[in-house]
Amino acid sequence: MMRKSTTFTTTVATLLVTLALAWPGLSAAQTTLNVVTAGDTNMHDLQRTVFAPEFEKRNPGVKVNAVGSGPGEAGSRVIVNKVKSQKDAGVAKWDVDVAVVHQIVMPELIQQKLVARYAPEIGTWKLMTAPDGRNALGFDVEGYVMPMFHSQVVLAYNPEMVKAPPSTFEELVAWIKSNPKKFGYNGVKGGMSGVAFTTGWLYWKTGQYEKFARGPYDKSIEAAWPAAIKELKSLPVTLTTGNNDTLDRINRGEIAMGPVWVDMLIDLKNQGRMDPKIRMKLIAPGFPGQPMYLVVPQNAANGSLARKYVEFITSPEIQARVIVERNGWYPGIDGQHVLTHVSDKAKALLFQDVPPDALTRHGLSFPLSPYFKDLMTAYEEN
Amino acid sequence: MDVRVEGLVKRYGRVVALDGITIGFPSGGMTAILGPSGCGKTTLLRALAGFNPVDGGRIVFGAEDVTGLPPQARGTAMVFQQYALWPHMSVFDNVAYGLRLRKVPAAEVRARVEEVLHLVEIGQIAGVMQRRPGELSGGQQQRVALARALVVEPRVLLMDEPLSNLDAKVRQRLRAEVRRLQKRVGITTIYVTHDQEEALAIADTVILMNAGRVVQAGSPQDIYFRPENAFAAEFLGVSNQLAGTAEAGSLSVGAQRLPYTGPVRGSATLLFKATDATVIPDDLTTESGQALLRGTLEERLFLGSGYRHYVRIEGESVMVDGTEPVEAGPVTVRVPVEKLKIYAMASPEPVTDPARSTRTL
Amino acid sequence: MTPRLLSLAVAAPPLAIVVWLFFLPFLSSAHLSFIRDGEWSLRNYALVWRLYKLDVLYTLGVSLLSLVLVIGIAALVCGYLRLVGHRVVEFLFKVPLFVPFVVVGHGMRVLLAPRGTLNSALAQVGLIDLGDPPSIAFTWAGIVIALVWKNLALAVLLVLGAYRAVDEAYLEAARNLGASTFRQIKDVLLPMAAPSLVVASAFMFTSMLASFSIPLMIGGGEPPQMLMVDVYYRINYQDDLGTANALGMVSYLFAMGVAGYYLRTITVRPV
Amino acid sequence: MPRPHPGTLIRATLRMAAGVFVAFIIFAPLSSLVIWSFTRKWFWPHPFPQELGLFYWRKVLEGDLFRALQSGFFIAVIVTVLTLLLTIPLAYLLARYPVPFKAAILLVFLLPHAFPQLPVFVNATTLLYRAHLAASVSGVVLIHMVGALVYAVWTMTAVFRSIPASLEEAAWNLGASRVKAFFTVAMPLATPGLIASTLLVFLYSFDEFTGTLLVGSPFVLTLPVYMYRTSVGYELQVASIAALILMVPGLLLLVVLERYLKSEYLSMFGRI
Repeated sequence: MMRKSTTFTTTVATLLVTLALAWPGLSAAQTTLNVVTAGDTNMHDLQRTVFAPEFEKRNPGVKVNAVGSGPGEAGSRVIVNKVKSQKDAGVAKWDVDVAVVHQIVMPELIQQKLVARYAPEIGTWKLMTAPDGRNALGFDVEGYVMPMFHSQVVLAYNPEMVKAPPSTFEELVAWIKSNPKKFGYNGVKGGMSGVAFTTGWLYWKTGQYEKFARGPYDKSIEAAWPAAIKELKSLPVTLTTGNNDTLDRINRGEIAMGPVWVDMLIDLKNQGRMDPKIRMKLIAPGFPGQPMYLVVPQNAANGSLARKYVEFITSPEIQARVIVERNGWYPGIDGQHVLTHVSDKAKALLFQDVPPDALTRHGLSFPLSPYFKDLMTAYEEN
Repeated sequence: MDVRVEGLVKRYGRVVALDGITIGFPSGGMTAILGPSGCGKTTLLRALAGFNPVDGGRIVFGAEDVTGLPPQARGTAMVFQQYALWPHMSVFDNVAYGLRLRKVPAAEVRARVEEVLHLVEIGQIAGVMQRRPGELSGGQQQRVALARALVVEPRVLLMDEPLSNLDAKVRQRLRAEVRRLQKRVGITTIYVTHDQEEALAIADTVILMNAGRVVQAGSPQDIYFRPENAFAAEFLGVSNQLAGTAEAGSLSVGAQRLPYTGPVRGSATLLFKATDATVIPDDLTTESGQALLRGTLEERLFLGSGYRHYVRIEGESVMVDGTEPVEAGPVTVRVPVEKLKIYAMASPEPVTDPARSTRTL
Repeated sequence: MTPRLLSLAVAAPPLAIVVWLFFLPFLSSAHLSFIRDGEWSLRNYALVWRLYKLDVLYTLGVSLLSLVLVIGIAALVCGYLRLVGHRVVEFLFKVPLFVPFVVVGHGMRVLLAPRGTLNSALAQVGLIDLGDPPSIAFTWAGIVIALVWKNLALAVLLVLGAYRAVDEAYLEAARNLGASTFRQIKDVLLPMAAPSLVVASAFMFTSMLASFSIPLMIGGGEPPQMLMVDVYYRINYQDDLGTANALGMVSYLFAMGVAGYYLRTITVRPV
Repeated sequence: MPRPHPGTLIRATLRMAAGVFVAFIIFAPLSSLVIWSFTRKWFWPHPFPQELGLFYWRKVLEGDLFRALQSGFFIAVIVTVLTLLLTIPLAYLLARYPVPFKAAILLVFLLPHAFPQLPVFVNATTLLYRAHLAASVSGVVLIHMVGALVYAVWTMTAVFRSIPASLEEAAWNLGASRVKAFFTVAMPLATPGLIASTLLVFLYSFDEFTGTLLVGSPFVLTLPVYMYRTSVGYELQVASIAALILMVPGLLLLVVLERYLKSEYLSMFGRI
């Protein structure tokens, strides 16, 4: 007569026992290296499927727990909040060991003493020569970061729809006007490729690249922005929702051209998810690019292992084999140490659409962070 | 088991459900608590069972004060209005529940359940026992509920309108059976009902309640023939009510005057049963011992056993039953003086013994 | 332990969780909406007014339009189901109840994108030109369709329940006088079920106003945006809790009116 | 045999058409997911996938999706068990006894229904960070429990209220203690309703998106958040597979239990 309630009670009891047994397994503290990556899924997939297994093989007894914190700077923001909360709570050992973050959060990470000045301690420090390995958006980050790779915003286009790709902003504007809605970018909210496009537009319109990128900060030169932004917004373009959306719409032919990150485009092509005929071009005066930084939180639970992990990723061997050869990205350390390990075929692919000299001339930096913040609001208000 | 309540008070917020009730229930007898809905009769029953803690007074079973005891320690058994048979248990499990709680051995449980089901005359015991209550007819469910209460041999059997959910025919039959069964087992039984006919038929003692108080207690005959106030008279039987004014020597109903020598003065209520009056074609002759009221017969219904006449007297409609039909038109309603009861209006308490006061009219 | 204490002890843990993680955050939301650069000010609200007034109107518009469509369709469909009956259709309408919001967002996006499956299919029949396909996803229409699709199930369930509670005799009376199916819906079912319909509408309106994952996934990149998406971007891309909470307060304000009504109908029944 | 009235045939056809039309409306977005999940290659301007196959299904089963599914399932089970343990006694007391501040308690469990979750959860995340519970399974469980408790208290109170009190009184009356009566009478009768309510809580937690997105990152990943990330990351195949898997528990429930779920429970599912 009490069968139903017995079944119910038994089920609940069984569940409780299962939980009691499973809980420690879930939050077990082994020598686990927590690697948190901001950015799209491809970024943390790289950690999880390529770097982590290799590192585990070389360091027996270590388990790499690679997780993603979400796309775009929102992902970097999550990481900042996470370590900051542990600092505020006075926790001795923080659970983020290595983080891969965007430039924009570096000032906060350093000023709040959330990350360690670890880079000079590792073997690959000498091999890192790029200026944005020492300076991020006008902020001194020397020693706090190692670039994992460099990336660059370029125009991707469908050659069937764009017979003669533009090579300057002037040509681009003319093309947009004669092909309404066929150019797409993601505003400034949905990801950095749109921000980079807007920034490139303002560099072109104001001609003040040096001042914006090198400083010092001077709010008066922003006076030219509203008119430039209004002009940009009056163009017949399609607004997409994010970096990936722009790529997908190019892929699906909904738009013919748009600003994208080189690394993402190449990644998609490698995976067979991007139409192989899509090409890219870096136009004058140029677009900003930025590296992804490897940082080590101040009180990382496994600080020395974290340094070892960064050293591993920034080693010429891994940079050549994974970053350049496998992914087709620009290396994080000095190219001369890397390219010697890279096959000619990969080298050719790397510079197929964007030759090294174009990269030097038109690969720009993002503006100083105060300008950067003002730009976000200015874009929304105008 | 003699049951007594003394000064029992129960409040729900500002509503007083039991207003200091003191009354006894004779041992081994069947007592009906009768009253309109909301009079506090169910509250009293639930207080006896221990479901609702009371706000004052005592409840005594025999020599034991049970006021503070929880329901499971009182040794009462209740038959609920909706039977409250557990739908997830078979009839057997329902009836055996109380015995199992008392750790009665399984074999004995079986024997006693069968015995009690036999006692309540459920018929086809073997078949019925394995069924769920939902598969039984209303009358059968009623018998199971009774069996479930009786099987634990309670000190007091409580029945909360147990027959009100049955159709008229089954109700009539079960009424007789419940009474016979109660006489046979001899358990002190308290029976709540709002049906005056049922109360009169089934009980040894009837307690009439209104507004949280006992209005009148006594044998069914007492209650029926000698109601102590307008409420009691009105509640028992199909009664007619007329407003009047009493003064020394006369009683006026509208424009009509009746001789009156009773003690009531001022506004008064006249009550008489439809069966006690007769209607005759308009007749002005007075008769000793009969009160005569003139009116107009408006309508007549055939009831099978006789006729019911609707007569308008001074703007009020009254009913008068009779075996012969009377034609519409001016008529006189004749009520024997001892059947016409006069109460001071707005006073629930009888002014004097109503039976005597009407006789002196 | 007295029964009062016991019941409070039983109530304490779940209450603590809801108060800690819903009511305190709610209050801190109100508090932070008035804080800018560490001091009290109305600048967050000024910014909301400057940047987001169109978004507020847009959110209200999209929610209202979706609500009207949902209730309108449900009123008719349920009338059909109540009067004529169609087991298959009735079952089908329950499906979206069990499809999570994120899945609806993604499914609709795949279906309604300019080169999504719907347009591909239509192009096959020659109805549209894939060279310049109409876009439903990434516009207000996409959000409305997704919200209607998801909420229709709930609306059908609630409205059908209310219709079923209408006594058959009233309908027979109407039929007896020659009312068509439509007239029976319009003249009998709808007016008699109106109270339940109003409660259902109030409820669905707030949930549409507060919808987050659907507009996040199917909304376009251009302004105006649904309010919750604005809140999310303010926090995740601009780290601006003040403005985000001011936007949140605006959304509470709209919800509050509806909640008041909902509460009244709930508490009128004795609890 | 009399010939059918011509109207009958037309009506039958119309009924069929109505069924097909509604089926199309309901299944169009879902079938697109199925198509995408089996698509290996599909570039514009091809109207159909160029290459179909199980490639992505194999890929996700060894990847993060499986991990997200596992942890999401695990979290949903914990949330369900804890919610049941906390809610059943409370709901029973609320349904049966004059609990002090009853109206206020019920109000606390009602109001969260009416207000937008996102801005509240944003602030709740800050509180969880302060309590050092963010980005942990415990934090996600807690944020899920806010919603789960709100649903469970109301449905379970309704369940207990629907059982006539006299059934338990009959048991007390026959000598059963309150606890004994609860387990032999109230619980068995409440079980169907409690099961419905339990499934609701499980599905709520399994499908929860907003709270998990805010609180779980970066260490706790559940299927809805994973699906969202892959969807905005334009991994359409992976997202579609995740979406299909995400639908399985709900649809299973609908098909198996449709007849038993009363509309008041069903209506709760729509609010997830």
